[in-house]
Amino acid sequence: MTNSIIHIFLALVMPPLLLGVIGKTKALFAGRVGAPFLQPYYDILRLLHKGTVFSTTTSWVFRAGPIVALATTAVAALLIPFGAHPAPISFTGDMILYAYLFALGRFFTMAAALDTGSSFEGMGSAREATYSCLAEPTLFFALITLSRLSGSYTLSGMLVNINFSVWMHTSAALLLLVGGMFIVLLAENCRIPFDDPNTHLELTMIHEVMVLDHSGPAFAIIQYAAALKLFVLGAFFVHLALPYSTGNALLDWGLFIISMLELAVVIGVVESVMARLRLIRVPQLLVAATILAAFSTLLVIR
Amino acid sequence: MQSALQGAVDPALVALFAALVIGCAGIPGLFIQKPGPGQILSAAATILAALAGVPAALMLIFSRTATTYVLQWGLPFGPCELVIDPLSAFFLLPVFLVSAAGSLFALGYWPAAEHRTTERGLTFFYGLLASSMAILLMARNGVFFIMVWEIMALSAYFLLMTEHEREDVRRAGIVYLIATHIGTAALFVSFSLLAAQTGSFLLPAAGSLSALTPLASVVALMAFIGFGAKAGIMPFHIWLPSAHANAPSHVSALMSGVMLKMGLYGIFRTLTYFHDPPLLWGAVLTVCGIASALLGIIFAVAQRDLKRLLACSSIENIGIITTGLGIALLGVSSHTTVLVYLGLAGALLHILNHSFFKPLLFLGSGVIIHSSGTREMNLMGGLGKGMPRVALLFLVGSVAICGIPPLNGFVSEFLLYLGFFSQLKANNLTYLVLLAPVLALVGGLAMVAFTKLFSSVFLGTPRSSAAAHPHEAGVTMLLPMAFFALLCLVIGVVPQLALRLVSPVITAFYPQAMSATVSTEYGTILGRLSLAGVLLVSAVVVVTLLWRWRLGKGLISFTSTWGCGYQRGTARMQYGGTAFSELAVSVFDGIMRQRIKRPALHGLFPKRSHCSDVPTETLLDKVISPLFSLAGVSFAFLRRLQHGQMHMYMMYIFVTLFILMLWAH
Amino acid sequence: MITLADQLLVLVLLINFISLGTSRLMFSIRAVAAQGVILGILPGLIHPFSWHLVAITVVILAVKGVIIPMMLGRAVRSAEIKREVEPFLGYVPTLLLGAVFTALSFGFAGRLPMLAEHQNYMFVPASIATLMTGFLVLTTRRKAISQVIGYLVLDNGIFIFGLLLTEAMPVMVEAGALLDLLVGTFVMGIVINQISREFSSLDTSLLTSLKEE
Amino acid sequence: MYAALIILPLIGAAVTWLIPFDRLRPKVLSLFTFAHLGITIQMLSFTPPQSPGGWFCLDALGKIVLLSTSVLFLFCALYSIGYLFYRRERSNRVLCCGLLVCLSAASMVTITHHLGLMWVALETTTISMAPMIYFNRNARSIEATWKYLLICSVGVALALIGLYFLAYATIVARVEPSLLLDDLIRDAGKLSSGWVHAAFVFLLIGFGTKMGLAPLHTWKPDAYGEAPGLVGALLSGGLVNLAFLALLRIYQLSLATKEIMFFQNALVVMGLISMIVAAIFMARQADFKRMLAYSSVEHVGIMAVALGLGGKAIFGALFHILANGLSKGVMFLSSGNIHRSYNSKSTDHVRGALRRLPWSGGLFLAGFIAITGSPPFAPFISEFTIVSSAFIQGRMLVGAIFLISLMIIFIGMALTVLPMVMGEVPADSETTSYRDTIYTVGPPLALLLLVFLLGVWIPAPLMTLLNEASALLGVPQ
Repeated sequence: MTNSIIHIFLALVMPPLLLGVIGKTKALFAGRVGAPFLQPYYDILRLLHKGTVFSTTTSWVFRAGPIVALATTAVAALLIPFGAHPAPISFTGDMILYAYLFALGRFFTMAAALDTGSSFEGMGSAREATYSCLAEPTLFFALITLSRLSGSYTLSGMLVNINFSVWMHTSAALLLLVGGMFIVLLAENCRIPFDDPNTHLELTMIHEVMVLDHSGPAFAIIQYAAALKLFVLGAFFVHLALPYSTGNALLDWGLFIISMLELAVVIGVVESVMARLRLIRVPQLLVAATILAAFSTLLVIR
Repeated sequence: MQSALQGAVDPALVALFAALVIGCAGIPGLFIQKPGPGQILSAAATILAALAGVPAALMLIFSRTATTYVLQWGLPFGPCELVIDPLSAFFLLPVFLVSAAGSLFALGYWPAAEHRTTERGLTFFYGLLASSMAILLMARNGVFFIMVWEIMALSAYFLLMTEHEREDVRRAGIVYLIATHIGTAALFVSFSLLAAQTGSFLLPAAGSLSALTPLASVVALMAFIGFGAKAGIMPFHIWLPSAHANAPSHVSALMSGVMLKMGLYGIFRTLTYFHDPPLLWGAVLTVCGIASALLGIIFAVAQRDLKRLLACSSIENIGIITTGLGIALLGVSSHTTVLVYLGLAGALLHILNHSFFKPLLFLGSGVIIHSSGTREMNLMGGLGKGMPRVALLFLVGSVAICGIPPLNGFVSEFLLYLGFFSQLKANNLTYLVLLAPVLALVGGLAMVAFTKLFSSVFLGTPRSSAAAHPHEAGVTMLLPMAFFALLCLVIGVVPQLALRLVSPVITAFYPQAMSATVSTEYGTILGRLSLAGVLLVSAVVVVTLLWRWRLGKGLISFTSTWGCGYQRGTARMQYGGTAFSELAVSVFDGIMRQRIKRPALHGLFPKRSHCSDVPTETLLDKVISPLFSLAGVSFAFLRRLQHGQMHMYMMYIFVTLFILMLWAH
Repeated sequence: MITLADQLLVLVLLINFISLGTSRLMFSIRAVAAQGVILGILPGLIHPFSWHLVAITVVILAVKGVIIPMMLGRAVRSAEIKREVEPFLGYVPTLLLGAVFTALSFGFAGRLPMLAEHQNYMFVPASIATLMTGFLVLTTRRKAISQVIGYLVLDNGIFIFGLLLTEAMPVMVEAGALLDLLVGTFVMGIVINQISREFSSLDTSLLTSLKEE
Repeated sequence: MYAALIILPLIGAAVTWLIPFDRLRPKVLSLFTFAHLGITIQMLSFTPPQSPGGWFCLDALGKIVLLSTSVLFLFCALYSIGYLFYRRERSNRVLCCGLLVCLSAASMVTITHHLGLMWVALETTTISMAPMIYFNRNARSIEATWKYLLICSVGVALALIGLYFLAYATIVARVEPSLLLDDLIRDAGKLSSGWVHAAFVFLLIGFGTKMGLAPLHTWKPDAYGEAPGLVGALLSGGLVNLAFLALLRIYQLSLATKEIMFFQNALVVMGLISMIVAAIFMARQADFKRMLAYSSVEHVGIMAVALGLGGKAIFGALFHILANGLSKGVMFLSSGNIHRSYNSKSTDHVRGALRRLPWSGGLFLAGFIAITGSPPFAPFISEFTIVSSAFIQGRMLVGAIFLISLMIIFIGMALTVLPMVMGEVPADSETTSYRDTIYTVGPPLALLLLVFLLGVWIPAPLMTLLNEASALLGVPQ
């Protein structure tokens, strides 16, 4: 019970912090002081107090976009285990629901973007659609590998099960998996090298350009949803990459928080050392990720 | 309650009667001179019949018994049995629901007053098609089956020919007719060989035949070709897109929602004869299924014609269902009950689901075409403001067909996923799990296709004058759509009910797969799923409230869309459907190509020009048509034998005489 | 008597070769007429006297010897054509083929069981040979007239065979057969006259507008 | 009774010849054909005993053919009333007279058991049809007539010598020489196989030519193409069946001798060849009447194959006599109307017939569906029976070739027929005085109804008739 409460609490509170950490890391690499860690929280609060501008072109679909995006991500957050602690909701096949929840959110985000009738947002959603459907199989290969390793068909079962001994046995497969999933993590959250959240040239954006027209509370919701998505997918990734666990519940929570922050730092590092890819290259990288994951699957099920 | 009603009337008789009523519904209209009454009459009759037929079918499913009648007929093909077992009853549900909804829809969509010349035939053949499908499900005599089958195919052809003054309609019609006829020929062989095995044209009982004889595999193969051609499984799908695109929309709904399923019914029925199907059969089904799913949806993504897109997505869904049947068959061959259960449950449930959201979408497309006068998505846009209700219902359909929670499409795909995963722990059929990523890809592409469809039709601003003045559909058109949307939602949120609907069918044929533990286990899982669905909905509500509350605080202002600094944005600059899908299609270049003709621009101020794109029909253009022209050429060469030279004709006779003489002695 | 008939059959065979060899239409018409006459008298030679025999003889002489030749002759004159030019197959090859077929038919007849009294006569081979000749004419000549001639020769062949079984074939049938042949040839004559009116020639290679293009 | 069947049409022929009014003749014609049908039905219900000497005997086979012929003649006669109204420019004396003579001869074929007499009657039908093919009196029709006449005459002549061989075989076998079917069957065992073989070959060629089995079919497209629609209907629905009846007689005989295998195989081979030829020639056919001619070639092929297969397929063959005859009637009569209305036989000119002639166009379309063996029409029953029995007998190859050529034929016909009836009437299409009337549409419609009826329900008497007939052809009941 307490674990569930902590779980929900973390899911509600922690996500923007990751963005803050990433920002800070990048600033440090660039030799700047950078914004405080809590900057994302300030932004969201400020946005919540602002008024809203609606495009006359838009309909209710436009308004529904952010809401559904947040709702789906929130539910997804309840399906994913944090650290050694199983998720509040867990049942056979929940991993499929997990995958499809994001699809729902994406559907509405894209629809909302296209509702504005802006060619730029259309561009963005077209890219989002293509890339995400290329990223889909990778996630499934990962799920296959994990459930084969753990023998469990629930996210909690398969993720919590990963530990050093498993690593020792199937390091090759898991390494490939980590590679693949990291690419997917970056792609799904529209980080460099796929997308640059804070560039200023709309032509090159994917996610940010889709939400150009959202303002005020709606935009706050989008910001928060994005952070939450990063958090949720990050949690998934952390299980693979940093499968530490101590027997102690509280320590595990701490470990989890630390590893999430580590992840944020890593992402920050990647973003500061890499440049954004040309859009033509993006599908190739995603397919590469799929191939990595597929190999790992074949390694475990042969 | 059921038992009481069953005591009162035999549900099987009710279903049969309902089918006949639907078949005759169109006849009065043929003789009523005044346009209108006939149509209304037929609609009323059809709906009443459906109201009687659906509960009857439900009872028959749950009664888990088969009722047999023997039809007295004057044809020399043995007794003609009509049997309704749970399988038939299950397939009867969509027949009744869709036909009734469609005939109601027709009142607004194809009013007799506007279509005096075509309405009569349309109404008549519509009823004929529906009832022939219903009777097909009851037919247990091979010859009778083929007769009803062919009547179904022909009435579908005539429905398709409603607007035969249009060239593309005629072409679609001929392709369809040839395809279905070849399929029927395959069925000739299949049923004849069955008769050769059993000694009568009565369809064999479940599990009564062995699949290990060479004859059996021919039977199965021919049945697969014949029924697959109707269901539109690759590579027999060539007729499907143009046919479904060119028929009137409520007809497309019936064809796509129900007629395709008749092919699947046939395949299912044929498989039940054999108690020991070899693994190969299941493998073939699975591979063809998943291939259809993937290729079908890739085609769909590339389409620019609203209804073609829907038709191609039918190929995809049929593929998904076939995959389910395939893994179930693999389960039967390898005695893996859980696989049988999940495969069948997924397949059957998807059959049901597809016959809800596909008609919904086709009817919606009917409304769209009705108000915009075009099927070209690139010319539409912004219809959502004129017809918000239609937009909402269409959105429900789109989300459902993408297999996204919390709607019904997800439930069936969920079961299939579980099926794929179920062999992961076991050591045989482990590779089945590799289907999961493919299905995931299919899901992703489906989302591309349907975001493209929904947004380029309903969202943004109108791209042409045709779409400029949309008007909301009348109640007769909205009601059926709303009905289907509701069904999608219900099955999506309480999938356990749907599972209870399919389990009797599974029990009827594979009782070993239907152990109490299995059913309860997956019942609970689906229960959790519905909980998650409820949670999702409530989450949406919560966030909405929160947003509204904040929205109320700040001031709200309206302005034009932010053009990223460019202030002269026009409607034509929006991302059209083609533009939206081009990136995705380019990834699958070679399988599917959008042939885009770009104008060559010269000088600083190029003249006005235009760019066009055509999605290619790979199989039809690259294989079938060349084959036909080749045959034409060679035949033309052979036709020289009829050259009009008398003495050569005499020579023919002489030579024949000579040869026969030699043969005789 | 019957031996005489047998020798006459040799004549019939010779006439076959004439009809194969000649290019002059009038001449071959006359030849076929002669063949008809010979056939007419044959029954009288092999069968004991009877009225039905007389009737048949008369009818045959009339039909084959007089009416048909007259009709054809008129057609030829009205169409003003003398000879069959460029046949599908030249005259010498046709003659050779004719010889081959005659030989073949003798062989063929030899392989078939026969009544003792017919054993050493050549009714069967002659009839088959004549039949083949008719076919040969039909397949190698282009002109409509020649083809009718071919048809007549074919008939003669059949008729020769008929001689063997006049008792098996009741008179009525025999008469009917003859009548049909007559009417058939008669209608052909009419048609030929129509043709000569339509095309001002009897070359059937002109009659080739009906074909698959 | 037998005499009436033959005499009545002859009287009719004389009457029509004497009548001076063109308008009156068709009506008289219909009257006599109607009477003929009456007698036919009378004879079907109360079969008269075998005539003394056994020359005339109406057995089940004869009944089937007689029935189909009589019905077809009646409807064609009725149709001629409306049709000849549009051909007032030329006298119809020969046509009407010839039709009745042909009907008389046809009845003779069906009721006689004397092969010689049957031959005479067959030859008579051939000759009596010639002037009708020449009805249009132009260069093309004279050519068609010429080819029809010469080829068929040669064919029938061959049949005659075949009969002579049979007769001689009886003489050789020292049994009482005769051409009566019953005697022949009785003594069949004793006949020497050499002669019998030769006889079968010549008879097959002879009647095959008349029937139009490929490659002896060369006269068909020309004759059918140039003859008026109703003559085409009679040729393909009536005369074909007579020739087939002749083949059936030979088949009966061959059953009694030991030569059945050869005869059956020959039938199957020629039948399949006919179907393939039809398939080749029907694709992209530019003249819809010639297309119908090839379709007729196809169907005689089907019948031949069925006969050759034996067993249950025989039932199909016999039923196909009716089914094919009636459906061909529908096709030819409606095509005649279309031809009148467009004044063209070319499929390039004829478009949108459903728009211009809703009835005739619809009938043509329905006829196409029926003739290609789709339910709920009669040909489906026969064709399915034949295919299935081919497969049930394990003759996979035969069944496969059969089905494939059916497919090709269907495609070819569809590509010809559908563009004709569907779509819009071309603007430049010639307008003629022809309109659908009850006389021109009624008969084909009635035929179509018959085809439909037989497709869903075979009346018990007909069923027993068919079974008796197939019993005659050695099918164990």
